[in-house]
Order: sequence, then structure tokens, then C-alpha cells
Amino acid sequence: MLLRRILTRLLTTLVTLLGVSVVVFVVIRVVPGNPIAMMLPPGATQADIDRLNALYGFDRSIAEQYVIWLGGVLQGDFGTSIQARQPVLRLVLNRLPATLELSIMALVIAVVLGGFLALTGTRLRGSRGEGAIDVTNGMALSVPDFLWGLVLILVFGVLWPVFHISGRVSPQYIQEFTTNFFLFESVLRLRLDLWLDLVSHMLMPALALAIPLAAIIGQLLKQSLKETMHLDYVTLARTKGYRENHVILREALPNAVLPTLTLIGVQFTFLIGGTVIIERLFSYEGLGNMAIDAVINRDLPLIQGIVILFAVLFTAINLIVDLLYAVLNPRLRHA
Amino acid sequence: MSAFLSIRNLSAAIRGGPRLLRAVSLDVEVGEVRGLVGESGAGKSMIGKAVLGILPRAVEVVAGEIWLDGVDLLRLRPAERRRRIGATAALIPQDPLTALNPSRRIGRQITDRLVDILGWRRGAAEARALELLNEVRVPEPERVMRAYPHELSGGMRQRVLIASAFAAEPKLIVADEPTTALDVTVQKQILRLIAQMQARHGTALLFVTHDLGVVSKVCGSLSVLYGGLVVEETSVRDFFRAPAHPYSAALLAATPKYTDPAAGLNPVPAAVIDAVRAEVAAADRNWPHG
Amino acid sequence: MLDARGLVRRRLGLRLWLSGGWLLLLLFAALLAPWIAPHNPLEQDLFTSRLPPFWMPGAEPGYWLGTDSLGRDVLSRIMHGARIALIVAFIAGTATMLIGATLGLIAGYYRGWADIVISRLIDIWMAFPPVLFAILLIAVMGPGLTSVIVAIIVIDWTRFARVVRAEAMTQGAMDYVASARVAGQRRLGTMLTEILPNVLPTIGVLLTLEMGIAVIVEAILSFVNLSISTDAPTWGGMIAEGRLAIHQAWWVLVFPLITLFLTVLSFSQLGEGLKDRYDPVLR
Amino acid sequence: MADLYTVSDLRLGLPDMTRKPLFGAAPRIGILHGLSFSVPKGEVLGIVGGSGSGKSTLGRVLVRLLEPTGGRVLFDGQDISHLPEDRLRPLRRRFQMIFQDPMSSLNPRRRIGGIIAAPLQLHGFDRISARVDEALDHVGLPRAFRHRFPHELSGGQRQRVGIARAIAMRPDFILADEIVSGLDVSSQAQVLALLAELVRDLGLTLAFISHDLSVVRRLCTSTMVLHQGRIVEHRPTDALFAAPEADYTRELLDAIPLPDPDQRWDLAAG
Repeated sequence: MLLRRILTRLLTTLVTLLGVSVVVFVVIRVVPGNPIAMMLPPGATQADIDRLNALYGFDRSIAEQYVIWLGGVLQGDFGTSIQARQPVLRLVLNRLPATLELSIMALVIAVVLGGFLALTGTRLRGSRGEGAIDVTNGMALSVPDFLWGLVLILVFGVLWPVFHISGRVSPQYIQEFTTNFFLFESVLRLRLDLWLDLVSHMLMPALALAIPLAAIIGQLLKQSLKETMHLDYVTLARTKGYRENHVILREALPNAVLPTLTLIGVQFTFLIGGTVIIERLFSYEGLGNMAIDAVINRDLPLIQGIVILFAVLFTAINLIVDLLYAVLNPRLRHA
Repeated sequence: MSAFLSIRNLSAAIRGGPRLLRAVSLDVEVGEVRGLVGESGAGKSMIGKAVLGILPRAVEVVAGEIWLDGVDLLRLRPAERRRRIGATAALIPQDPLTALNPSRRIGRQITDRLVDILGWRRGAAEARALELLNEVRVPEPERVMRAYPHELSGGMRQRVLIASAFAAEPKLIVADEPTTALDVTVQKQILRLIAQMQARHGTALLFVTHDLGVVSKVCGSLSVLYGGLVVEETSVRDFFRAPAHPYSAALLAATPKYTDPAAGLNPVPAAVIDAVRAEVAAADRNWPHG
Repeated sequence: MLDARGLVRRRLGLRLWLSGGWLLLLLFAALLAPWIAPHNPLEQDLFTSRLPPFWMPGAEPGYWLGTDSLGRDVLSRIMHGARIALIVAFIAGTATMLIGATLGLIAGYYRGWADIVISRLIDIWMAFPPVLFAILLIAVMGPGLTSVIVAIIVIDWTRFARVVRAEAMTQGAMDYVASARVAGQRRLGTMLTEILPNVLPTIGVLLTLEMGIAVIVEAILSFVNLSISTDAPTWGGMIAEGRLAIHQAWWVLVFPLITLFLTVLSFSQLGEGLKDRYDPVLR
Repeated sequence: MADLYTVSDLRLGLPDMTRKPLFGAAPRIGILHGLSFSVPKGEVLGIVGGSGSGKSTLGRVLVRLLEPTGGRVLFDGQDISHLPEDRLRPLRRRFQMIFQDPMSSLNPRRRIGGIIAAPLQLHGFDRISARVDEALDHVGLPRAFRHRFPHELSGGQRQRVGIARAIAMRPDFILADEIVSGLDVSSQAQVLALLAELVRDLGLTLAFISHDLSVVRRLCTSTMVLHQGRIVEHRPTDALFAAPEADYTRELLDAIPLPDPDQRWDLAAG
């Protein structure tokens, strides 16, 4: 049962990734304007252009280019960035940790905040407190991360400047790191100063990403908690003499969490998608920021690589959530 | 108070809304099985819920007393009330499919009250649970203790719930339509089991049902409700021989009976409904809460 | 429980009024911008650059919300920006709805191959980061109003398709659909007369939501300088300029931001509010 | 009297998605295992059985909401077992269905009038408005109800709308699937009395699916007992209840709690 589920999901994931690669390949190959011409100095001859075109494979048909590119990808070769003239894979993997750290921090904030709202709302159901939580959730939910980012910049960057609103780390610390997982490394090396500097840079963009997700979690988890609270086993637990908090946490929460979990998976991919613009907004040196530069510079191999990496990341997250769901659901675990 | 459970003039209403219970009074002695009968909206399960302290949040008790084992539950502080109900009363719920927590093992769900509320040691609680599963004739009780609810059939789950209800030797059990969701052949086994367990443990049983057939099998006495009002209170024998209230008689006449093709299926006459509604309205005139 | 519901009900009426009112005001400003805007939104005047809003010292009369670094009137630019924002909202929102909801309805009701193909497409689309996808599309098509609208449709049809598909599946399992089949209704007829009316309130909520999102996407694209021509007055463009000059002239950022914030919030609240108010079926 | 339905060796299996291999079709779980029976015109057939007996599935095959995997279903002499939907359509006027849950069988966003009129329009009836009124009269609902939405009605009233929708078409056959199981005894009695009256007045053939033998006893002329997808007994109602032949039928009857304290029901035993 579980094994078949895993296999089926792996198969559909592969089909999805293949689909993504085809779509992005086709889309960026109809770009007007020649990226090769842009990277050559003025006065380059047609022969130069042809030579470079051949080098990057742009002189072949799209189908041929795709097969060649796919063959390279299967061997771990994503091509060479036109702009930076470095292997795409290396460029992308260098930036990935920054985006991952930001996304995970945002996820943690969202889960903690959303979980707190949901539990409080359930505890206060029927009262004005619940109404207030609903209204807050509704507002937080309908405003996207981009706007929250701008609001946070205004409030905590300008009006009451307690956080950094630009960059990932203060310039003087950059030399201190040996890996690209700055946050992780600062914890491992117990460097509180580094950690604080990182957090003070990351907190605002992470919060901007987290607010809408926190609201969604708060709303959905509360909804399924309330539905669960009406079920007979919860009532039964009450008659046994348990306190309300205990009933919510032990009886309702484990069962209400499952539908929320599936949703968090999808929403987490949306959150990561949001890093593209949030990183731009906060000049945070991550994948998203690099992606926008790549589009503006028409760096085709790099765009391709970044999009594929995002797609792999998204499908992997969905896969993990799906398996987690199967593992946590006793119905599937013990069937 | 002589009776083990004594409800006195209990009135409940939706907060700021209509009344659900209208000065309900009833007693259940130790060892007695009392049926609460009525159609949907009659308030029969509200009474059971009020006794167990599980009324929906929108419903509040506006007046009355619920004496359980010599204590008026409504005067206790919430924490004390919860503990007291947990220690002396139990519920057999309606739907065995939703009455067991799908993510917890059966054994834990039977023993949790003993361990967490009554302070038993886990080993002793588990031994007690096994003993009860044997008593309700669950095959392979050791395996069932480790199972999750979805691995058991509906009838088996209801047996588990009965075992769980009797685990702490409660003096009162509220059974809220415990067989409505079951097939008729399974229903017979479960009713038989409840009757046997009740007799053996000498528990007081408040049996909520809409099925007069079921009442005639398991109850000794019954209260008929309409619109939150007790319209008749009598012994089962008297009720089926000659119901005193016209509404009771009409209800009985509307109940089909396969042994008698002519009997049953007679709609409740409009005059009877009007009369009983008038009674409900009359009860409301004496209600000080508006 | 009733207590809280009462509370929410009262707020519902209020939010419908507030959101509807703001959007009407915006529509009014957008329609009449050429006549009522105090200045030409493109008119530059370096002598009046970075004037503060009217209540601050140094403000010039006639420039209510101040001017940007090129001396352009912020209020006039917001009003003209509203034209672009609303055009994008209405056209992109409607088109996205038509395409997405149709595909979702077909996939959810007909199932079978149509569902397999549409669902797989949705999966593929979901694996793209939407903002990056939009930027990529604009880069491909070249900046301009049409490109922005097409990009929004291409990216966001899945939002409708996903939700409508799930809803159509739920409705398709109801007995009234079986009942229509027993009555001998064709599948297309059943979809249009039985399923669609029950999905329509959801589509309505999504539509207003999508309009808000379209406004945001347009702003984001202008923010990265990819939307319309660079000096056209767009909210996103103003925000981008304001972000750079945030310490010298905060008003260049704040006023378009407030406008954008209220607009997006109003669109999303409008849909929910209308549904709660006019849907005959209370859930 | 001629048979309206003749069913022979009816079989039905549903794909078991939990055991579906990665590629190819899922194995089928048998629901109905070779049923043969006929329904004469004018008969009120009771179909009883526990949950999982296949009674609802059988009903849905009779009105061709499900296509059988084996055997034949003749409706008025015509084989409908695998008839494609467009050739089935003209026949659909003649067999109607009333559903168990009136909340889910009435489109919540249509008014009662529209719900009853829709099938009439589909089959090109004339005087539709008059027919809707007539149907409402038949089921004892005020004509003004045609402007209401389903959620504005009580459970019993909704079930009457379901009946009105079915009889408005003047069908030959109606399938009633557990239509009183969600109702209180008083509404149940009303709906059943109404149904008995309609069968008599309109000359209907009725299949009445129920888990409640007492109800079947009151309403039906013949009774079929299903158990695990097989017919265990199918005889005239009087004879079946007077002397049940199959063990399962006896077991079912014994398990019914009669509203009668004198019924022998040895609770202490077993």
C-alpha cells in the first residue's frame, strides 16, 4: 500500500519535472533579442556570433537543443551561464542555501504563529476573541507577501529602524563563513554575534513571507479543529474528566493536523516562490534575486537551471508531505 | 435525595434564543434503566448531555439542579464537576465509527480515564481493560488493545466503547442512541450486551433513543419528551399497555410493527400535535426568563 | 457560538460597505483621472521635486500628497495608476476566470482523460514559482499592457482550475446530480444547470480575489521595471522609486503602498462579503 | 400481469482502488452475485437487507445509474443493461428514483418549482406549470412552496418534494431508496401513507429499498431479502412474514425489537 503510493508518486513527479523542463525550454527559446549579441563587445562580426551560437548550441532546432540539454542534465551538466561564464549548477547551488534558510525560517515562523492562532481560536470559540482572530486571519491572508514586505520595511526599517532591511549579512562578517549555510553554520559554531546579525537581516523578509501562510494555517487548522471538536470521541474524552486544553491538544489536534499538513506542503512551495520578489525587495542574495537578474540579462542557461531547481524543490516538498501524510495517517500505516 | 441521579426542574436554552428543556424533572435509581424517548428536537439527548456536562457551547442551563450521587453538579466549580462526572458517570455514544479517536490505539482509549483521571497504575489499568474486553466478548483482546479503530468492525467498536464506559465502574451510564447506526442483527447483540453489563454491574442507565421497540426491550421505565417537556413518565409495562398521554399514544400508533400489518404507520393526528404544543406554550408562560 | 456569529455578521455588512466603497472611489478616480487629477502625471519639474504632503512644513498648495524626485505629483500619478491597475484587474481577472473555471469544471465533472490531462498540466504549472514565471513571460513578450494581462492569465488559470475542479467533484457526487441523470439529462446540461450554479459562488469569490492578485502582479512587474513603459504612472513603479528614496521622501512609497494595500484587501473582502450577503444557501 | 422488470443473473463488481496495481486495471470486488427476479406491473416490491447487502447497488442498476458487469435487465421487454445513455434517454421518463437524503438530492440553489419542472422540460412535457402544481397537490404541499429553496423546508417536506419530482413525470416505475430512514416516526408515517396512496391512485410499480422490515411489511406486496449480494428469499410479503423460509430472514426478523414488552427477547442469554 505504502510502497505503491510512493512508486506512483515518484512516477508522477518525474512526469511533472519533464513537463516543466519542456515548458521552460520552449518559452525561453522564443525570446526575441539575441543573448549572444548582448554578451559580445560592440563591433563583433557575424562570424563571432555564429561561433558562439554554435558553442551554446543555439544554431540547432529546439528539439535537438532539448535532447542535448536533457542529456547534459542527466549527467549533472546544466550548461554554462552566459553572463557569469561559470557552470550553472555551481552558481545555483551557491545561492540555494540562502533561499532555503530564508524559506525554512519563514515556514517555522508561520507554523508557530498559525498554530498559536488556531489553538487560541479553538480555545476561545464562541467568544469575541475568536471573532478577532478570524478578522485578523482574513486580513493577513488577503494581502500578499510583497505588500507585507513593503509594510515591514516602512515600519521596522524606517519608522522604528531595529532590523536590517537590505542584504543577508553585514559585509564585515561575510569572510567569516566557510559554507553557504550561514545561519546553520553560525549555530554550529556557537557564534551568537553572527547569528544575531543574520537573524536581524532575515527576520523581516521571513516575516513577510510567513504572514500570509500563518493566516492560512491559522484559518484551516482552526476550521478542522472545530470540526474535530464536534466528533464523538472528543465528547467522550470530555465525559472522562479531561480539561479542555487536554482535549484540544491530545484528542483533536493529532487528527486535525493531517488536512493542514497537506495544505502546508502546497503553501510552502508558494512561499518559496514568493522568495523571488521578497529577495529582490530586501536585496537578499538568494536564488530569486539571481533569477530576476538572469531574466533581465537573458541568461538562458541560468534561467533554465534556476527554474528546474525550483521545480525539483517544489515537487520534492510535495512528495515529502505526501509521504509524511501516509506515515502519520494510521489508516494508511496499518492497512 | 434518594435517587442516584435526580434532575430537578432543569431548563436549558440556546444563549439568548429558544428554550430546549422546560423544567425537566426525573430520577434514576441505582440499577434502574430509564428510557428517554422523543422525536428529533424533543431534547432527549440534551438531558444526557447536561448530566455529563457536555452541552454544546451555545446552550446554557438557565435553571434547575442535577443531583448526581448526592451532589448538585451545577453548583460545583467546572474543574471539580469535570472530575466528579469522570469518576462516577460514563457515556456510550451513538456512532461507533466516530466515537473512537482514529489516531490512538484501542488500549490507550480504554485505560486513559483510569490512568490520567483516577490515578491507576498503567499495568493495573491494562489488566482491567483486558478483563472488560473479555467481558464484552471481544475476540483476541490482546490484539485489539494494540489495534487502531479502523481495524475493527462497527459492532466490535461499539463493544470496545461499552467496555470503555464500564472501565471505571461508573454508577451512571448515559447511552445516547447507542445502536442507531448499527444493522438490526448487530443491534440485538449490542442491546443484549448493554443489558447484561448493566445488570451485572448494577449501574443506573439513562437510555436515550427514538425507537420505541428498543425501549421496550431494555428499559424499565421511560420519560416521553416533546419540545423539551416531559409529557409522560411511566413504567415500560404501563406505557405499552395503555399510554396515558395522547401524544404518547399517537407516537406508539405511528410506529410500524411487522407482526401486525394493520398497526403502525398512522400519522400523528394534527389535533394531538396542537394539544401538546399548547402544553409547551403553557409551560413557557411560567418561565421567568422571557 | 451564536454570540460570535452575531459578531461576524455585523462585521460582514461593514466589510462589504468598506471594500465596495473604496473600490467605487478608485473606479471613479480612474475614470475621471484626466479631468480631475490636479496635475499631468508625467509632468516633471525639478524645482518642485520631493515636496512633502500638504500637512508638512514646506508643502506647496496643489500638491496634496507631495511630489517625487522628478517633481511629479504623487496624487495624480496614483489616480492615473489606478486606470492601469483596474484595467489589468478586470480584463486579466475575467479572462483567467473563464479559462481556469472552464477547465476546472470539465476536469472535475467529466473526469477521465480530460481530468488526467488537466490535472497533470496543473501539476506542471504548480512547479513554477509564479513570480519568476511572470517575469520570464514578460521578458519573452516584451513589456506592455497586453503582455502583463497575458502573463497573469497564463500563470494564474490554475488557481481557478484547482478550486473549481475540487468543488465540481464534490458537487458531482451529490444525489441531485444522480437525480438529473435519472431524469435523462445530458452530461453537458447537468454540468451547466446542476453543477455550475453551485460552483458559481466560489467562482465569484475567486474572481474578486484574482482581481486583487492581478493588481499585485502588475505592481510587482512594474516594481522590477518590466510592466508598462518605464515612465507610465504605475503603482508598482512608484513603489520602486519610493523604495529607493525611502529615507529622503517616504511619501513617494507610502501613498501608493496604502492605495495598493486597500485595493487588494478590498477585492478579497468584496467577494466574501457578496457571497455571504447574497448566496441563498447558508452554510 | 406482464412483468415490468425481468432481471436475470445480474452481476456487478466495482474496481478496488486500494488493490490497484501500478499499471492496468484494478481488481473488481463483487457486489451483486447473480440475481434473478422479475417485478410484475403494479407490484410494490420491498428490497431489504443489512448494510453491505447490495440493496442500494441493485436499485441503482434498475434505474441504470450503474451499468451491470454481467447478466441482463429487461425493462418492459427491452434490454437496458448496456444501453448507451442517448438510447436510454427516452426510457428515463418511465423510471424515476427518490433518494435517501433529500438534502443532497435537491439542488440547494434551485427553487422547488424549478426542481420539479426541470425533468418535465427535459422530456418536452406541456403545461409544465400546471403539472408542477398538480404534483405538489399530490404530495400534500402548498403550491406556494414552488418559490422556496430546499433549505427552507423540513426533512419530511423535502422528502415530499423528492416524491413530487418523481411522480410529476407520470412514470411507470419508481425506485425509493431508504426514503424514510432519516425521518422521525411521525413524518415517516406520513410519507409512507402518502406513498401507499400514490401507488394506488397512479397505478405505479414501486421498488422500496429499506433496512426496516416493519416498514416493508406495511407497504409492500412482495419482499426480497438480500444478503451479501445474493437473494436469500423473495416471496409475497404476507407469506414471507408468516413463515420465513431462509435462516437469514428469520435471523433478521428475530432481531427486530417490536414496540411490545411481551416479545420474547432473551436478553440474558448468549
